[in-house]
Amino acid sequence: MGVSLQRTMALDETPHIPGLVTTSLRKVINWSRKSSLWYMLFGIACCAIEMMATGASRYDFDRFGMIFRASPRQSDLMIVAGTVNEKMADVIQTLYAQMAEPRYVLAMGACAVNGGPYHDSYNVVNGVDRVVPTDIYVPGCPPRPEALLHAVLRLQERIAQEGIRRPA
Amino acid sequence: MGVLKNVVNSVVGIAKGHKVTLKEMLRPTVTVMYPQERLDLPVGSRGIPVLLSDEQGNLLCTSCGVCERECPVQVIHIVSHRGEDKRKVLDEFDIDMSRCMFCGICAEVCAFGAIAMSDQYELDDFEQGDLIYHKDQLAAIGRTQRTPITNYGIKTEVGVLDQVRAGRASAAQTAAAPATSTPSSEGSRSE
Amino acid sequence: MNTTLLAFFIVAFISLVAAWRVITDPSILHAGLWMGLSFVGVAGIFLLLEAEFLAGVQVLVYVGAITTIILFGIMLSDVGEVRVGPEPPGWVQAGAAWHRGLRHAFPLLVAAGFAGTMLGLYTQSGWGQLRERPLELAGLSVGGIGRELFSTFALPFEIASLVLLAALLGAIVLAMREEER
Amino acid sequence: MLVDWVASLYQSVQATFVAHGWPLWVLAVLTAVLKVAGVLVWILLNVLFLIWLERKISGHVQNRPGPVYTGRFGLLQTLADALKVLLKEDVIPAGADRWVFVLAPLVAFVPSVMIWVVIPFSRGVQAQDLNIGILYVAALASFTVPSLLMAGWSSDNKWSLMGALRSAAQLISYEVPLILAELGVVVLAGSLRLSDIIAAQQRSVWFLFLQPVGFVVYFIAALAESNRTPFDLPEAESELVAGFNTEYSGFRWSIFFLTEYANLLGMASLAATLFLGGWSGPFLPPFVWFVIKTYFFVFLAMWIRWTLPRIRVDQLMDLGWKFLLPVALVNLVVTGVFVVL
Repeated sequence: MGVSLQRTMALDETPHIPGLVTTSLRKVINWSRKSSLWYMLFGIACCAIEMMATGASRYDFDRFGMIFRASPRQSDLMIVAGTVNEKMADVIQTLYAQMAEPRYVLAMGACAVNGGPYHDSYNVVNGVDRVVPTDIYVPGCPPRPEALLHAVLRLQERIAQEGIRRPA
Repeated sequence: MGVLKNVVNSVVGIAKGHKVTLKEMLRPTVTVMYPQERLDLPVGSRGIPVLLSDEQGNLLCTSCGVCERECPVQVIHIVSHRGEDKRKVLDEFDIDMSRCMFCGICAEVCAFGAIAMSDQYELDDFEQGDLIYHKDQLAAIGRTQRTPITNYGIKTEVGVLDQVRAGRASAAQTAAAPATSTPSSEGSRSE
Repeated sequence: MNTTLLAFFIVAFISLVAAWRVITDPSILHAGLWMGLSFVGVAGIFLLLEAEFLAGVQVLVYVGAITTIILFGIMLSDVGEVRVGPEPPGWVQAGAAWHRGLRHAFPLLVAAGFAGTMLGLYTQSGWGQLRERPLELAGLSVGGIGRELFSTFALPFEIASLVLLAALLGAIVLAMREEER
Repeated sequence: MLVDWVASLYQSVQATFVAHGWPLWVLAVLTAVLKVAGVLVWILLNVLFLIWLERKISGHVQNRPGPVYTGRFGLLQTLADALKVLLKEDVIPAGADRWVFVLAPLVAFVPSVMIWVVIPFSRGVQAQDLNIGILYVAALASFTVPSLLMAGWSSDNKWSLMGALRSAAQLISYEVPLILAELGVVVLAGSLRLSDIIAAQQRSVWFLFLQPVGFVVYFIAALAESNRTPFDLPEAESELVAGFNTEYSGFRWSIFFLTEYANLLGMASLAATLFLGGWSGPFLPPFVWFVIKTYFFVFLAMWIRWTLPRIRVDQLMDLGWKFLLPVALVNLVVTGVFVVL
């Protein structure tokens, strides 16, 4: 496709799974949780287009074991991609409540982080963290697919350090 | 015979579709394996706006405040004071990246070429407060400039954002432990 | 008591209880499901009588088709809970309390039933050598049933198929869109 | 041969039991437990592999690699998924019909395991060579509909209910051509028993060549029976969220998922048995042939899944009743005439 690529990281620095035999139960569980973060098939505004681009062939969420699930009951990660307005806030709360623990929320794009360009608007919630607890913020308008992937990777690192039961 | 024609047509169509998918299956993938490799973005693509410095390492910014006024989402915050030679001295230059929409107007209006859009975009963080980038951090990214300003954009060193972020983390640690008074983080090394 | 007799009592008990629940369960959908269980029990009895073909057909037709159609109909209609008859007598209510206890044991029972069935099927198998099967009873083998259907019972069989055909035509007539008025 | 070794081992253990005067029914129960465990392990391992394969194939059809980072080639991906799903919160909706909700996945899963009782893995490796083999499989497959109806109804969710109704209509419609297509094979072999069918194919040729029409009908109907794209209307994401399993989470949902792939595997191995001569084949050991043929159908199903779009409900019904059913009937009649002549 005529794309020049930069090498940034040696291949042996890829996120490896630790040896299954030697790791403790906690590590195994966290490994399973971080390697299968299923995200909800759910996008609100323009950032969702970029989220789809991340899921599609060029960047491929599935490499990290991330597939979309349409039902909140089966998804682990809610990528709030887009402007959260007052009407949508209720829906997001409902969806969050419907997700099964452990669940994570990723605020994607300036609007979802804190209102973004619509900061002063009468019907925009200034940040999805006013509605649901948010784990990681990805600024950008919209963020590049790589930025979203980077955020997911950092979220995975954080999941890997969690206890078996997630602190409430 | 209409039915038979229908059947034949659909069978041919389905077979064609399968030929295409089988061909695609055997083709190499187009995926950018992101953490290991990344697209080389063209100069002028919009990442985080950064502050540029001259050869001596002094910031080019004259604290005129045009960017602060022109920013459509008002995320730039400048504090300055008059120095001894009546020139303005830049005290604070914060950009709240959480709301920045990467329009590039700040770089465009800057008369001194002191702001440029870098190619750093991995801005995610766990706290909203960490998304505010201060003068030192922006300058640190700007110092890794690799290309001259083209189309209000520059290229910077890959991974510098992670270093800045790590510097912030270590700075927070040193702030939490007052016994160690030697600030050696990336952010405080500049200026 | 030998194993077959024990199995018969268990299967018969299950299908009888299920049949009883069909008429007593206040939820009509539950009644439909109980009916399915009852059919499965009957299939089990057929199995015990070494009429495997009948058992298979029983499950295929009664569980796979009839129960499904009934459930389908229930779901399409707007029926809530149905109370059959007047206030049930005291012993039924006592039975209901007992039944609530049974409800917790039921998953266990189902699991045990499944395990038992699997074990039963696998006890008689000899992986490694095919067992020499005894001659099938003439009347109950697949071929035997086919022969009987097309000789002795040809007339009833055809009449039954005629009834089914009539039902099919009736369904088509009922469901046909009135294109010309 | 492994089979002979197992048989001799069994005989020696039996001899030990007889020599020590231990009760023989203990041995029978023990071996049965081992066999059940063996079949379960076989299904689980295959399902783990199948899900990985599905994701890899879907990835490569779309020019992307699919899972890469979990284990070599992402092979541990399904394991991670399974572990995570098992540890997820188990939600039962407040309005759900609890009892039916809990029972539905079991009613779906148990028959998909029981199918393996009659599947011949290799020469003589078959748990129970029932004389009604095909009918047994068909009867067990008919349990799917009530289970999906139970799941859809008990979830107290409109999407679930509509998914369940759709699946009921679809499964009933396609069961008829499926069984008619199987009957063509039965007529040729003259037996419902799977080992007889394989033997008949060893005597002549694979029934794929004698029953090409029947095979096509069987394959299409089997795809519809196992709810796979292009027939995945019961769980169409774009319309019904996740259909009948919208409200299922964690362990119970994983059982539904497991059932779907177990059914796919069962369908493929039955197709291999009926149309490709089962385990029989030259040079390679029979078991290897069985696996190769099964996975050929699995690959075919996956290839179709990632090529064709989902069809509409009315198209689904048209295809089932107006095309597959007449074709299967004509095929059966023609086959019957040929056999009689």
